[in-house]
Amino acid sequence: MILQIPLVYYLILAAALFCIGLFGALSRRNAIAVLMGIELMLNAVNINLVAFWRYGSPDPIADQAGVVFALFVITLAAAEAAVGLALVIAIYRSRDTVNVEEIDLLKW
Amino acid sequence: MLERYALIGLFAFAAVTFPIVPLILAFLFRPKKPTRLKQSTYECGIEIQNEAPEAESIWVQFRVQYYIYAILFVVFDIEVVFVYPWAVATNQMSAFWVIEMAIFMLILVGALAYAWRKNLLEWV
Amino acid sequence: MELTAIIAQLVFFVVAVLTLAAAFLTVLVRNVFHAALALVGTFFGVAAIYLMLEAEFLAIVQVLIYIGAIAVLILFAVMLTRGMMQSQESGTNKQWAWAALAIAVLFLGLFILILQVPWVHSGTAVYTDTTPYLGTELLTTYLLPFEVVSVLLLAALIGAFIIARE
Amino acid sequence: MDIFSFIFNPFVGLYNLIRDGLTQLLLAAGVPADTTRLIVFFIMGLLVVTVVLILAPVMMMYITLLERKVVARMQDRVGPNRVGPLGLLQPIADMIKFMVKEDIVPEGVDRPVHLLAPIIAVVPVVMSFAIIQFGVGMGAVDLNLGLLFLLAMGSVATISVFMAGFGSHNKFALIGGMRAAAQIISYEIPQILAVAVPVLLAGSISLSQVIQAQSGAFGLGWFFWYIPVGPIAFFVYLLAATAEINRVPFDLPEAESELVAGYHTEYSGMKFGLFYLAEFLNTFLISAIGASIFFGGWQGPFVQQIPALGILYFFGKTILLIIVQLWFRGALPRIRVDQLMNFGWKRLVPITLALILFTAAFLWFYRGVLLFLKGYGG
Repeated sequence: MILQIPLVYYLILAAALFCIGLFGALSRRNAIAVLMGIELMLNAVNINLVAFWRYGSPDPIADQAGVVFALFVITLAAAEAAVGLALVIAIYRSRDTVNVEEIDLLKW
Repeated sequence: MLERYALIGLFAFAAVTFPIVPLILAFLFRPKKPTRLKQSTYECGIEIQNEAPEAESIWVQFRVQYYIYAILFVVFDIEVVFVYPWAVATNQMSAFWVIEMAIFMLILVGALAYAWRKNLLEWV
Repeated sequence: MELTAIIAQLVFFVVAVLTLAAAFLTVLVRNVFHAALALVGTFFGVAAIYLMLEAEFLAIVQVLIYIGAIAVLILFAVMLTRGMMQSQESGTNKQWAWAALAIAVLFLGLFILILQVPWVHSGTAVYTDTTPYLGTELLTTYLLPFEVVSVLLLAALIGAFIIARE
Repeated sequence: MDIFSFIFNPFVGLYNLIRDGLTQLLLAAGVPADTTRLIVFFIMGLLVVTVVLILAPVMMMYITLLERKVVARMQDRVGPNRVGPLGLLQPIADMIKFMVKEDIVPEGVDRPVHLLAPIIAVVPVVMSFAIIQFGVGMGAVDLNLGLLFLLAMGSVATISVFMAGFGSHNKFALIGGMRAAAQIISYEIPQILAVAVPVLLAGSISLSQVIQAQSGAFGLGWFFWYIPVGPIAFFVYLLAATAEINRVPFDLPEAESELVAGYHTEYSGMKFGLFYLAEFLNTFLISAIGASIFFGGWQGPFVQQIPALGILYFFGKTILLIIVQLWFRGALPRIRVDQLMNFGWKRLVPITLALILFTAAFLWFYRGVLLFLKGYGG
């Protein structure tokens, strides 16, 4: 019943979500908002993986490569968010700012 | 397989309207007499000092302890996500089924032991 | 197009529009706490899309991990860096206009690319619960990544703790 | 539809009767086959949803009365008996009180977040009612991943606690909100791992399969009787679940003495009523799930012959578990924050990890070796 929706719709939706996430990562001033943009991009990638598993794999029950891959992407996103936010908090405690533009110690 | 989730969608829609109805009814029935004193934030009696410059004095700083609990929670939440497919996996006859999860869990017990040794878990 | 196809397409459009609207809110709202709540809305939308793709276990993992763990982590981080939040004015940096332009061009390119490639449609039905087979596959063909995940989590825990320590 | 199966299982019989009648009616009216199937599916779904959504608040109201009566009995007093005969109309009086009390919202509050917090506190609990199996074949929805769906809905509640704490723009609410969130996430791990033990024993995550797997000796083969593993998993589940909804003895975030009222300090009137509703719906939900996965839900003697007994068994076990939770409230003192966190991370999490591995080894030994020997012994 579900295959009335062509694969293209999911890909366009994932592309749109990816671009919104990229825009969030590039244009936001607050470090936590940048991390949120990255989470959106990772979600867009997951939608593509699952869409290709559902439409592309010959036997979706036995060969669930897409789902397993998406599961590992989720795990990685969680670990990345944990360490990234720890960094943001450490920077906030030492430099009292989370504004990405003010954290430019390496620029000489 | 999808019909069940259509019903869950119906349930979600009903679950959202379920709390809104009493809120609207209450909005109609309750008395509305806001006064300056009633509207001040609740400080159990003492006069609140919201000085003009940083009206944000209300935000009190927090120790990092909360964030460490959040990290531990994320790590063990992901472990749980891998425990459930293993628990219902079909090849449950072989000994490897137990050994694989034993390795997975022992590494994470190591993580808990590390947190315990570094007394991360203390409520400082 | 019989009735079920119309309903399926309709439901897909509603879910897609809501997800993209929540994603836009996450990116454009100035107050970071509201942006985090919009992010939670986006995660719910993506979970609904997984359900439409009949990846049942992944939809529930998405709610459990993304909303239950990562959104809570982000909210804790927002709380811990709350003091400084109010003073700065606009949420975006100076060159946001150029970024928006470049990304619009990128999206246009992707859109055209997606429409041209002849995608394959295998279309076999998912007739039973896929989680036991996912578990079996996780323990047989993908055993090494399965074990490496716990090492990754251990490393992430130790790293995050040492960085965030007082 | 022979009459016997109707008498023995009235509710499911009624459901089938309405559905078949409706389909015949629509087919007679000349509606094409698959549209009738959709319309009937939609109408029956709506019917089930309304029944569950009427059942939930009524149960909640009478749990509040049960709580006040049981706790009163424990403290040698009578409990509410003024309103209506034996105090039976007391919950309705409470509800009207919530309706007509003024809702004071202090200025400086983040209005949308302040309003959304109670709604998001109630929505996941009401959705979890969809998967409870009230009797034989009487679950609104039978998901393949019922228990995981339930735990995912439980983890959404943390977001509403944050919104309540953050939206109220009040020091006490913020501290209470952060503490409640820290406590909820600390006790979610033991709860999820404790639920993994019946999933392992039953070999499936769907709630009806787990209940089906407990129909051992004469309907009494509950997972609670699997001696080394069952009782420990049940007690860990009960403690962790009680801690997760911030009820006594783990109700530190709402500790009246220290934190005024925790994250719902700035709430009054119906919004506070919704938090109150969410807490008691959660109490019922935890007892219902505890009864279903550890005490066999609607399993019991003669349940195959007379399915209607299943409803009595289910509600009996659930009410007993609710009384145990109310007994906690009557008897136990509130424990300190650091004891609370230590108990969660240092006692419950290691126990459940060991429990899961022990159950797996036990199952492998039981299934693998014995079947292997039986194959040769045969």
